[in-house]
Amino acid sequence: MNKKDLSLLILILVVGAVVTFINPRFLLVGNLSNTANQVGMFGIFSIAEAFVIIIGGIELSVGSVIALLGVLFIDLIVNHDVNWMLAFAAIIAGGLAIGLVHGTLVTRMHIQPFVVTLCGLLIYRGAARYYTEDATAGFGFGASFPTLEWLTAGRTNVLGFPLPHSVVALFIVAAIAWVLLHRSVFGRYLYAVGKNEEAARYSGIRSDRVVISAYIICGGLTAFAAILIAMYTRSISPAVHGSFYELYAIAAAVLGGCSLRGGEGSIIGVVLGTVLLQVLQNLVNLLGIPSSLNFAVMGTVILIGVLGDQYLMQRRRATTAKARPQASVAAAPLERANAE
Amino acid sequence: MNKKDLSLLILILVVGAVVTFINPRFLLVGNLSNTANQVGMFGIFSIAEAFVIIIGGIELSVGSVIALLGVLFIDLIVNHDVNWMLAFAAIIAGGLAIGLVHGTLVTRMHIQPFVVTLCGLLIYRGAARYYTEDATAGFGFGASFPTLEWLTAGRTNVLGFPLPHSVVALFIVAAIAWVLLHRSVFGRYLYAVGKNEEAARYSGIRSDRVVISAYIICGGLTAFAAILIAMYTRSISPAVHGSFYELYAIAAAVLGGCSLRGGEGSIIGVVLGTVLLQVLQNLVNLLGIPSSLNFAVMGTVILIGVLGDQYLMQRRRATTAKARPQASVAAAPLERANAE
Amino acid sequence: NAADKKVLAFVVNGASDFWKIAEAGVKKAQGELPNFELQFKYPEQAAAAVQQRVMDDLVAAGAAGIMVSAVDPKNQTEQLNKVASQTVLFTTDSDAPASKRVAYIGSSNTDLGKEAGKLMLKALPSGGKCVGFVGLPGADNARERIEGVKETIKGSKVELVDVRGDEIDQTRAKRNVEDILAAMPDVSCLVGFYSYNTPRIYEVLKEAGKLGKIQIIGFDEDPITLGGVKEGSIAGTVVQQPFEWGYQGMKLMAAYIGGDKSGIPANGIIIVPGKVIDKANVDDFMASMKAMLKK
Amino acid sequence: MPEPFLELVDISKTYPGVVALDHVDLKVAPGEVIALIGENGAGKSTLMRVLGGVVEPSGGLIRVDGVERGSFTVAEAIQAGIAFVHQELNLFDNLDVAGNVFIGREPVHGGPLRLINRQALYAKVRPLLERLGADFEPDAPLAELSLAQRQLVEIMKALSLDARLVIMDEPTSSLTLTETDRLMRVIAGLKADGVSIIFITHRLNEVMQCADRAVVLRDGRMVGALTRAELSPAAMIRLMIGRDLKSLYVPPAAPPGEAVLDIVQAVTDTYPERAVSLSVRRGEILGLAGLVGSGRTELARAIFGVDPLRGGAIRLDGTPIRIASPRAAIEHGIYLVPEDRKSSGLLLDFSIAENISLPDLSSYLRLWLVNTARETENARRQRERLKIRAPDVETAVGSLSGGNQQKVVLAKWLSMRPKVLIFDEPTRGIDVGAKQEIYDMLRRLTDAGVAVLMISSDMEEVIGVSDRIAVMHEGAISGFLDRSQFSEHNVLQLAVGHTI
Ligand SMILES: Nc1ncnc2c1ncn2[C@@H]1O[C@H](COP(=O)(O)OP(=O)(O)OP(=O)(O)O)[C@@H](O)[C@H]1O
Ligand SMILES: Nc1ncnc2c1ncn2[C@@H]1O[C@H](COP(=O)(O)OP(=O)(O)OP(=O)(O)O)[C@@H](O)[C@H]1O
Ligand SMILES: [Mg+2]
Ligand SMILES: [Mg+2]
Repeated sequence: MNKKDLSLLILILVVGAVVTFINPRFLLVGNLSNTANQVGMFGIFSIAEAFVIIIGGIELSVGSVIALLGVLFIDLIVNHDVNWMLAFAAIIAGGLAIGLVHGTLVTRMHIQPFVVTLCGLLIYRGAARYYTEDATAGFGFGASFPTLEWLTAGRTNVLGFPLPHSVVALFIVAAIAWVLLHRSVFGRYLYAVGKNEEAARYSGIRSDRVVISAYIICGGLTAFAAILIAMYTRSISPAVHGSFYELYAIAAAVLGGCSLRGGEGSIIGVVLGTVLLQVLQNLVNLLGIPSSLNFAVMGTVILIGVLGDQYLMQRRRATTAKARPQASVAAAPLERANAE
Repeated sequence: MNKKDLSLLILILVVGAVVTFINPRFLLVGNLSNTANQVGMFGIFSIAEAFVIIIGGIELSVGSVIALLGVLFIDLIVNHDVNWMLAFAAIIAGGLAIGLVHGTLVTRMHIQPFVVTLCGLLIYRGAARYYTEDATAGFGFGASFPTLEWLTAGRTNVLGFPLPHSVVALFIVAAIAWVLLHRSVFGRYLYAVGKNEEAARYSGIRSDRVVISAYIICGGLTAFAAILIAMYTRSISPAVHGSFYELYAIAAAVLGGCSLRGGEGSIIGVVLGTVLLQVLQNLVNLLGIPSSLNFAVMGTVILIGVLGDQYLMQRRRATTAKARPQASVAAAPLERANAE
Repeated sequence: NAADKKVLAFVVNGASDFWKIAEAGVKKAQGELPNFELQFKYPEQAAAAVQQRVMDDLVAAGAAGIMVSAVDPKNQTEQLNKVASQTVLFTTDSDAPASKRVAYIGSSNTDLGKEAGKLMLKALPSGGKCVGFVGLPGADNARERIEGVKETIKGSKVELVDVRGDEIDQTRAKRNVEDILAAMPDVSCLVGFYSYNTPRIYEVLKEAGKLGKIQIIGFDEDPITLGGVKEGSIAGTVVQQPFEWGYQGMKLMAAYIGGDKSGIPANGIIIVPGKVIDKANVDDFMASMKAMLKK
Repeated sequence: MPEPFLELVDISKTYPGVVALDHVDLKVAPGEVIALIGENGAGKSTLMRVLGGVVEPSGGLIRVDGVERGSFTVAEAIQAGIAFVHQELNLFDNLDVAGNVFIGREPVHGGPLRLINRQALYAKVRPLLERLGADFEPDAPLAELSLAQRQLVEIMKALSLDARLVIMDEPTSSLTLTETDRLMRVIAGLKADGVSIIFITHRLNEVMQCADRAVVLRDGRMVGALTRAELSPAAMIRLMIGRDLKSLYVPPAAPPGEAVLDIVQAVTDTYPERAVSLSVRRGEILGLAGLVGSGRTELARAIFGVDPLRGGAIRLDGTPIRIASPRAAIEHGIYLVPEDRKSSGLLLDFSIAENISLPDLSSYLRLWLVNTARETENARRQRERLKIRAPDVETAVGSLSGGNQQKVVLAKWLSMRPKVLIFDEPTRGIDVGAKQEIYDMLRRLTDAGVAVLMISSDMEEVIGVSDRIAVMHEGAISGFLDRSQFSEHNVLQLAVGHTI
């Protein structure tokens, strides 16, 4: 866990402590479990986004993909009586295919990632709405897929804590992503391509493949998240379902240390970023803050957190420079660069 | 006008021709005037966004600023009986102040522009909603500010064409911005800082000031657009007014040749990008396409346009390479870099 | 001590002025219910998931009763049941009849649509083409209103040829009206299905100088809509009575929690009928609105 | 001499408006050390890029072990045993030293996930560090290394491949004598192992030291090859620039005047416990020598206002001044030619003209707007003066050869009125002909009263050009040398912290 992750963790703990102090119900098992459930769902697609951000791209269609694939998933199992395992596989395949298309357009056709995924945002949303004729897709009353429901939206009691399965899913995804990013050759290539694509090519890395893979991973994970979210809401209004989620994902990734210039970011950071965003949502409701202020509170806390982090870093740098004369202060311009 | 702008113009003309062919009413003076009016409003804040994108930043709070300042403007003149010229000045000052804050946080506190303006997006939206207690702010029935209305939302007959004043405003803004960006020292600095901040600093450019100025310009222009839009809708539901407009602005800028890596973009391009987006909106209604497909049509046309442009560029390159053996094929990596 | 009071919450489906009136009703109820703390909650987005989250958090915070206008009642049934199992649940605005809610208080959107249909027939005695405008055409309330309209005008010469959606973006809403005027020169009546649609129609027609030439039928009680009705340029508007939902709903809920279940009918449905406002009764209505919203 | 295993046959390469390579042939035998020399823009880097698979040739073929092929990809070149040290560094700021050295070839544990074997990775890097005498750790973040240290990392990258041919494109351009010596030994070792080396440099003494053969390019054509026996600086220069060169170094016309720039007890970030004092006099070139990492660049950055000064004072013409930003320095007439032109010296996407005018745009104004005609005109003048090889002044600087890019950086400052010029490695990557022009220019500037502070790691240059030499060691001045004391020995003694 690096310093950046640590200060994010501290921020989360501080916010949590403040909330608990004002309303101790924050720590109720039920509340924590609900929040954890949200973290599970949002964390998975935030990790998906992080993969693309690390290679220096961006994925804006997350929310629309969640809507489109969610609608299709429900439609498959409810209206077409497809076996849910088959449907599950089909949806994941759909996500991977979307990623493949995005990656190919970016690398082979040389279109800016922002443009490609913005078009994706528009097209998938439109497709979802057209497909359902703007009607809400849902399970209806009594429709029941006990295994699927238990697997995706259920909770298992672990030492008295009802652990949502979405958290288990996030844990598995994060663990694999962590190994992949921080320990495998492929991860190394992701960072290399993100930082300096030309140099990566000079080093014999097939950067196009790396970029495409990142989009494919992103697509697959987003599809997985889409299923979890569909099973949580059990109803999808195609016009609004998942909208703005790309901003959540990007915010979580950026809070967690990803730079939009590519080449930076850690999985732990992204998960912590998601936790912070969800705790903030929870806080607004628990403290009875007018919901109109929900967004404002979120924005303010993030800003204060980032400012505090920056302030502490500058102080730390100043003191170490005094204490250890050999230490480098020249890192300042570099960190500036990182900060951008 | 560079090649990129030209191909955008051609795309617009093609789309226009197709629409006219299907529904000749597209060319009705009234319809063109309505579309022009939209271009006027959206063009101004797209240019605002372009300034920030050119210095390598991003401004995500455009939509929220439009909501907050719009609400305040209406509130000032309707509920507080402030003279509209005063209110106008106050709102523009507010926009400039917001820009100043963003610029300062980015340069002095070294916070990523994405984070700063995302917090802005959340905070201003929250502020607008809290201030109005989520109620719609509007002129009410019969409230009338004839001069203000004529100036902002009126149209003047020019050779039989009812020219909306928002277009006149856009024209003036674009002309000044064009001179500023493409002909003045300040513009040169903007591009230099966007391309390579360090090298710019080594050349004696006070890059912090340049960055802050870009945000301030962006804030001021956005405030201006906020007033025009408020006078157009005459009513603002703070929870949704202007939401997603930042994406419109970024899309217009990117379509117009801005790169999110900074240092690139032309004003003509941005205006043409706005025109394209608005013609697409118009098309959906004129051709009676289900409104659920609105977004999908927009996305598809943009994608086809960009793809076609890319294809033509590659063909052109290939043919010139054959004709003139001197020509470069290895320029490809360079253009690749530009495309990103 | 506020913390000791029982919390009753009114959770709406999204921010709009319409709910301001309900909020006024809730406030009035608060004045009469000193032992309760009444909260009025707007989810930050009109999405089922977001609303669900608000309710989950309210339950976690220990709310004694929740009255909700579910975003998607059909599919939210199970989650509503989850809430109902932990607290007293009322529904309003749009019912979830299959859920374990205690009672529904509100109006029927189909009925409101039928009223609007009648207004259309009256305004266009010799028939004509109509176009509707709405925020989210897929949302239940929109669908039911449109259905109601269609049911009423079926067989007549009045036709609803298209309904344009705008994602609750006012700029788009106004733009849609402009575009329809350009695309269909022969349109003879415009219907605003959401509260803000009617004022946008009014403004565009006013700017185009077509007030009076093209009929306007509206829903809800936006001040501009009422002004237009009063002026005679809007044929009429169909309003609900959210004030009553808020006021009566909260009082009923408090009584129910206090053990008095007499106010709840057997089927649990309490319909507060809508009203048609036209030139004849608009003044009275505006006066009573003013009185309601006075703080 | 053994049979060549690699042949470049009739290679051509054209860019828009430029013929970079014009039917070039080259054969490489095992264990052969070839020096590739030529003026800036002669096509040396391009030829090597073709060989390294980075650039596709427009014509010709490459023969490896008798197999003919049109071109390589980078991966194929690596496969064929070709390692490449690029002229412009291609490293990853976000990885550590070991990660950079083995990028693309990480040792892995088995298994489908291909996890990196970190132990093996670091173990493999350590001997390389020792071989080059590098003083940093394998896990040092690259972002913290100085330019010279990065250059060593780039070299290690090539050495780590079991290559049959190592291409080094100006590997020594930012190295000092010590590292260069060590590199020469490494080259000798490689040669003994039968590895071939192609070596691009503008320092002719290095060619004398280690080359078996020198191949000379001019205007994209091969104009000759010199065998070991024929090698002499004069012969090389004649082939390179097509004429003889009189002495590189010109003596000053007049004795130096009073001090212009005084640095009094200046403290920089890297060595907060050391202070530097020196003064540069009117009409003098003060050479600043020292080992890699001795803090010369830091000092220059502090004087120029890039980094804050942690203590001490700067006086200009006797008056103390505060320099908080490069802007302030420029306003005082103090200019810096930075050592890393790619990141701090130039805007690669801007044209030559736009780069030259950037620090001084206010003097190109016509009605508040930039007078592009004047801008172009001045750029043309500078192009003539410095012999910048480019199709025209609208060309993007990024497409120029390394040396020509350096000339653009110089042109930027020379078109303004300097009082004090600080050069950090002024001739890094510049060919002999151009070097002479730059030295001439320096002399003309000092004769006109400019004070020059020249940081240089090129011993010959320091001794040949300076009027006085200051030597730095670990963040402090370890001594000054007058012309009479100039010698390699003395400079080195001071550089390692001894006294003389
Ligand atoms: N990508 C490119 N686009 C256009 N022209 C190029 C490009 N790369 C190189 N050139 C041109 O090709 C010619 C040869 O350049 P090259 O880099 O091979 O020179 P060089 O001999 O290595 O010079 P130096 O000693 O300065 O490094 C130059 O005129 C240069 O401007
Ligand atoms: N960005 C940086 N971050 C951390 N340390 C740095 C950075 N740049 C330089 N250093 C360290 O500062 C010390 C002084 O470096 P400086 O560049 O001033 O030396 P120099 O004498 O100019 O040598 P060189 O030939 O390497 O340029 C070196 O030990 C170097 O490792
Ligand atoms: Mg070269
Ligand atoms: Mg140096």
